[in-house]
Amino acid sequence: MNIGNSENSLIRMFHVYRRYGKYSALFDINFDVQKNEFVFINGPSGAGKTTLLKLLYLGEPASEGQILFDGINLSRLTKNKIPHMRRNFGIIFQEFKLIPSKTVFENVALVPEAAGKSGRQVQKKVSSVLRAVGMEDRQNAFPLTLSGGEQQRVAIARAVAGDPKVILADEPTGSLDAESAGMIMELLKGFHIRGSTVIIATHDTELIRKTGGRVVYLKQGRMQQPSNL
Amino acid sequence: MNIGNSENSLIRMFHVYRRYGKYSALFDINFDVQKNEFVFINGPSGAGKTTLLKLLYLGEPASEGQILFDGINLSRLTKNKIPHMRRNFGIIFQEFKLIPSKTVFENVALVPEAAGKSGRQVQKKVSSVLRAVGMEDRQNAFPLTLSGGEQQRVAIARAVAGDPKVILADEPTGSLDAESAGMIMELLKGFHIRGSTVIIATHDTELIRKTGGRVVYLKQGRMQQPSNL
Amino acid sequence: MIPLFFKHAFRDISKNKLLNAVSAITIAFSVIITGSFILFFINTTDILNMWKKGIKIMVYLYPEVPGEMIPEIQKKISGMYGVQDVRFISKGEALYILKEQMKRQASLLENLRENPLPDAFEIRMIPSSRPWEKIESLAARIDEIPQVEEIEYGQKWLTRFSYIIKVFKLTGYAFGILFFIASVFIVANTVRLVLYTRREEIEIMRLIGASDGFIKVPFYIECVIQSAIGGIIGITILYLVFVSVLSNVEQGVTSGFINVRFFSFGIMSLILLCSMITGWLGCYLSLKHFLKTV
Amino acid sequence: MIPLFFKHAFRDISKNKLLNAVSAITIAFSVIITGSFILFFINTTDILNMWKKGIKIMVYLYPEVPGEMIPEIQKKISGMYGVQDVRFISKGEALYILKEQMKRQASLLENLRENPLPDAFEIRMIPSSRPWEKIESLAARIDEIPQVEEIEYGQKWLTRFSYIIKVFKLTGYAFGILFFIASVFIVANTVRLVLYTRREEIEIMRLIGASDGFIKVPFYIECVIQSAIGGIIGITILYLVFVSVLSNVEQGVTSGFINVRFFSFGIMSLILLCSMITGWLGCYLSLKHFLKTV
Ligand SMILES: Nc1ncnc2c1ncn2[C@@H]1O[C@H](COP(=O)(O)OP(=O)(O)OP(=O)(O)O)[C@@H](O)[C@H]1O
Ligand SMILES: Nc1ncnc2c1ncn2[C@@H]1O[C@H](COP(=O)(O)OP(=O)(O)OP(=O)(O)O)[C@@H](O)[C@H]1O
Ligand SMILES: [Mg+2]
Ligand SMILES: [Mg+2]
Repeated sequence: MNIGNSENSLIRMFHVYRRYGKYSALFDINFDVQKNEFVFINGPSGAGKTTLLKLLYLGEPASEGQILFDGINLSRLTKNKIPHMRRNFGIIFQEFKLIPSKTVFENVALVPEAAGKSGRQVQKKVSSVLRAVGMEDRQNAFPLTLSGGEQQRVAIARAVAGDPKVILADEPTGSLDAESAGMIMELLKGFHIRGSTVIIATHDTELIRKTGGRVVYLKQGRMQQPSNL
Repeated sequence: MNIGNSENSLIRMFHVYRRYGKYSALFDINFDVQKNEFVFINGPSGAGKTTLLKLLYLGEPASEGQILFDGINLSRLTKNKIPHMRRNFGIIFQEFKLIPSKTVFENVALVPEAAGKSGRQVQKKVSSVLRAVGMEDRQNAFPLTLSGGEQQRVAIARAVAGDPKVILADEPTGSLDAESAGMIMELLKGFHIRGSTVIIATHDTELIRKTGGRVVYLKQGRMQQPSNL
Repeated sequence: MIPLFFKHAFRDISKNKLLNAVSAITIAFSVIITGSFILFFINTTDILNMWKKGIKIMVYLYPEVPGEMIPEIQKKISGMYGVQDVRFISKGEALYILKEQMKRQASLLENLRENPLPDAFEIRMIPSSRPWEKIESLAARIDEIPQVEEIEYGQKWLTRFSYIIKVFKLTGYAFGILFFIASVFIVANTVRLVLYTRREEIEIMRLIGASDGFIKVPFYIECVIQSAIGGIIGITILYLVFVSVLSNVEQGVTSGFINVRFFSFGIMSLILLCSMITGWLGCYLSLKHFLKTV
Repeated sequence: MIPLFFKHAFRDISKNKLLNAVSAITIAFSVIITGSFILFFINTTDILNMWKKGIKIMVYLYPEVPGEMIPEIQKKISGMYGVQDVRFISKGEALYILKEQMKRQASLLENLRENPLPDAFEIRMIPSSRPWEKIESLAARIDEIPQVEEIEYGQKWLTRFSYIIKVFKLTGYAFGILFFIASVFIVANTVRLVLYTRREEIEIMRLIGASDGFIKVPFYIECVIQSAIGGIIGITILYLVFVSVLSNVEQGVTSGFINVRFFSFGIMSLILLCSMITGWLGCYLSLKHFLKTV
């Protein structure tokens, strides 16, 4: 691992804080992710894992500090550049965030559509990612009629439907049984092999142990010494 | 274990089906729960665990078959008796189902309030259950400002705030790290010891192994032979 | 339970400010629209009433009716239903009035041998809501008095007035009903949307064992409070607009010709009550439908 | 992109039927209310125009004006701006008319030595929107003709009419503005509520990299389609109510006295356009505010 080498850095965080009122959800975070890394953010409930991901995908601004993505300072981004920047990320939200009034297919299709892909390309892409998560036969179902694990798989399909540079996965296997979880981790590893950078926030040390990769540990908003489990 | 002894049965399911269109989420379920049992419903994603719990708390009707609770046939219940029946259950929903516009305290307080408890009783009860899940210092926060694990703990607090006869927990530790999960399982065991019946739906065989208890296994809507892990 | 419901209602109002503001504003607009129409209607009816007061019935007696009978006939007419006052106009007075009226042509009357005019009564009617029908029936009854030769009243203007008033009334009723229905529907729709935004909350409350009453009562309280606030806002805005329009009208047009009025306190209370009922009704309609579908 | 936006808009309409119905109904009500007021205004203005036509100016000449000058004077008056036609009434005709008018008192005129009435012209004016000012100025110009002794026109009625019409116009403008503002606000509020119910969806779309344009355009399309549907529903209901009210009025009141009219095709298109603009405006106001806050 070569954290010091900033040549290859895709994401760099310098002294980043995120405060909610008096409470600091993140405290002086210095964090680098290289291109094509596979990183776990580990930590207990309320440690700040989700908050860290939010800062990356511009879901919230940092209260202090600098975040660079591919050399671009995220806090300097003008409002109309934000959608474009977000298309670099494929996000698996902890609470899935599927649109209840749209079918599985439509939910996933939104990503390539928003990126301006043609109808045929959208159709092809959506089918392929739904197949990859084992949800192609539920493509006309509405999210609320899906089980928790099925929703999570759709959320994963949507995250990868835009061929993102970076996949941000927040507890991507929390609602899945061991078998499905293994399948999903294989899928994410496949993206990693094909060149994507993958950042996974999870409290599940078991999962980290089984999968392998760089681990950073968060506790009460502070980042501990990096370690390999 | 004494499944045949119907004297002590709190919940009995006879040949229960739940169909969504052509698809059977539950298929010929025969299932008994004794008073003060501690039961796990195990099974992979989409097995029908959540659906089984829904039938119990009257979230949905069975398509076929009979469900008895304490000798009462749930399908014969008149509409105005349903709220009263539901107060027998403390439900931890898989997706938490907290009301976003109400604070943590208000969310939990709804349960004793709906049961007609006095203001002082409500106050006391809510404080004590929030303390038990370690969320008392966040009682004025709104659910959307909580981390996934924190939301889950609030959901657990709400489930036990009504001193229910039965606790139905759907993946109650899915968003929790090992330590918090252990704490929550201790809490649920405590309720079990004090006389509550506890039914936990989970895909996490690790959790079941650590906790112990009767296990029924669901797969594709069918209930397998009961086994002890 | 009751204080708890109020607590919930007030909490919800303070937490859903946008939603509540929307409902209140909608009701305020309904009140403004309905109210301004009522205002317009009241005041134009006033103008027409003014005109109606100007309408007189002339009753001409036969020339041979002796002077001693006059008081008796006058008394008879005075006693009739709908008559406000009866003034006797002697033939001398009538000639004088005629000369006055004819102005330019008065020279025609200079050299008359005798006064050919009859004695007459001028009758003014009690202002009422349905004066046209009444005039006709009164005229018919007066005509039955044997000493009366002829009756005259402004038939031509009467037709016009009566037409105008009928159109006004019909339009008034139509508008009134329309506005009321529209208000209830718009408010009901708004409440339904508000409920829709809170359907998850309602569903959750049901799942944790809350009875429909427990869910509903705070909504009703909220709706009624909202609509009362909306009603007060509406009346206030209406009053401000009224005052500013009035000051313009008064400058431009013959001031003091009629008294343009705002609502009496009673009508204001009634409007407030109506808006609260509208809110309640909107809530009722929406909840009824809603609790079935959620 | 464009077909995609329409696809999204139509999908959303079919999936959010309740919300869309609410918006459409609100706009329909706005159209009904505004429309019925315009209708009322158009038709009462018609009645007043009818009355205006009935107003004549009488021009009396000096007795010593010779008969040969009459055509010349008539021509002069005919050429004046605002005059529709000028009818000469000789002193003989005038006496005849007077006798007719006086009916009961005609006996007064039986034994006259000579006709004391002057020759006169009866002038009818071109119906116009501001006849009252015009009458006065026309009268002033006629008065400058040396042969004219006096001019008479219904000053008393004129004042009343002019007052009524001013009140009508002012109220008309006030109502018009009020209704338009109210419609825009109510529609904007409804749209805002609809957006509010879909705020999660909007937030999610933003998080997955959709630009504001991608999110907005289908909303605009939806709003405009909705409001067009609402407008059509409104006009249709208005027409049905109009026809049924009219049939009642016509039965009860002197039918054929005036021609009660519905909107012309042009005005209907205008109303439809306005309702679409209202929808668009409501969408614009709400989205502008909304995309900032979400
Ligand atoms: N909008 C907010 N306002 C206030 N506090 C917040 C807000 N968002 C997050 N927090 C707090 O910041 C802390 C970190 O939250 P975060 O969601 O990042 O935790 P997490 O590591 O993802 O936990 P989990 O594993 O339970 O999801 C939590 O204590 C949370 O309550
Ligand atoms: N309303 C519905 N309409 C159609 N299908 C449904 C509906 N609800 C559930 N299902 C289907 O029934 C099956 C069982 O769902 P259920 O939620 O019970 O699974 P589960 O065992 O809880 O899975 P998980 O562990 O992923 O939560 C799933 O395939 C789901 O898609
Ligand atoms: Mg989290
Ligand atoms: Mg489930």
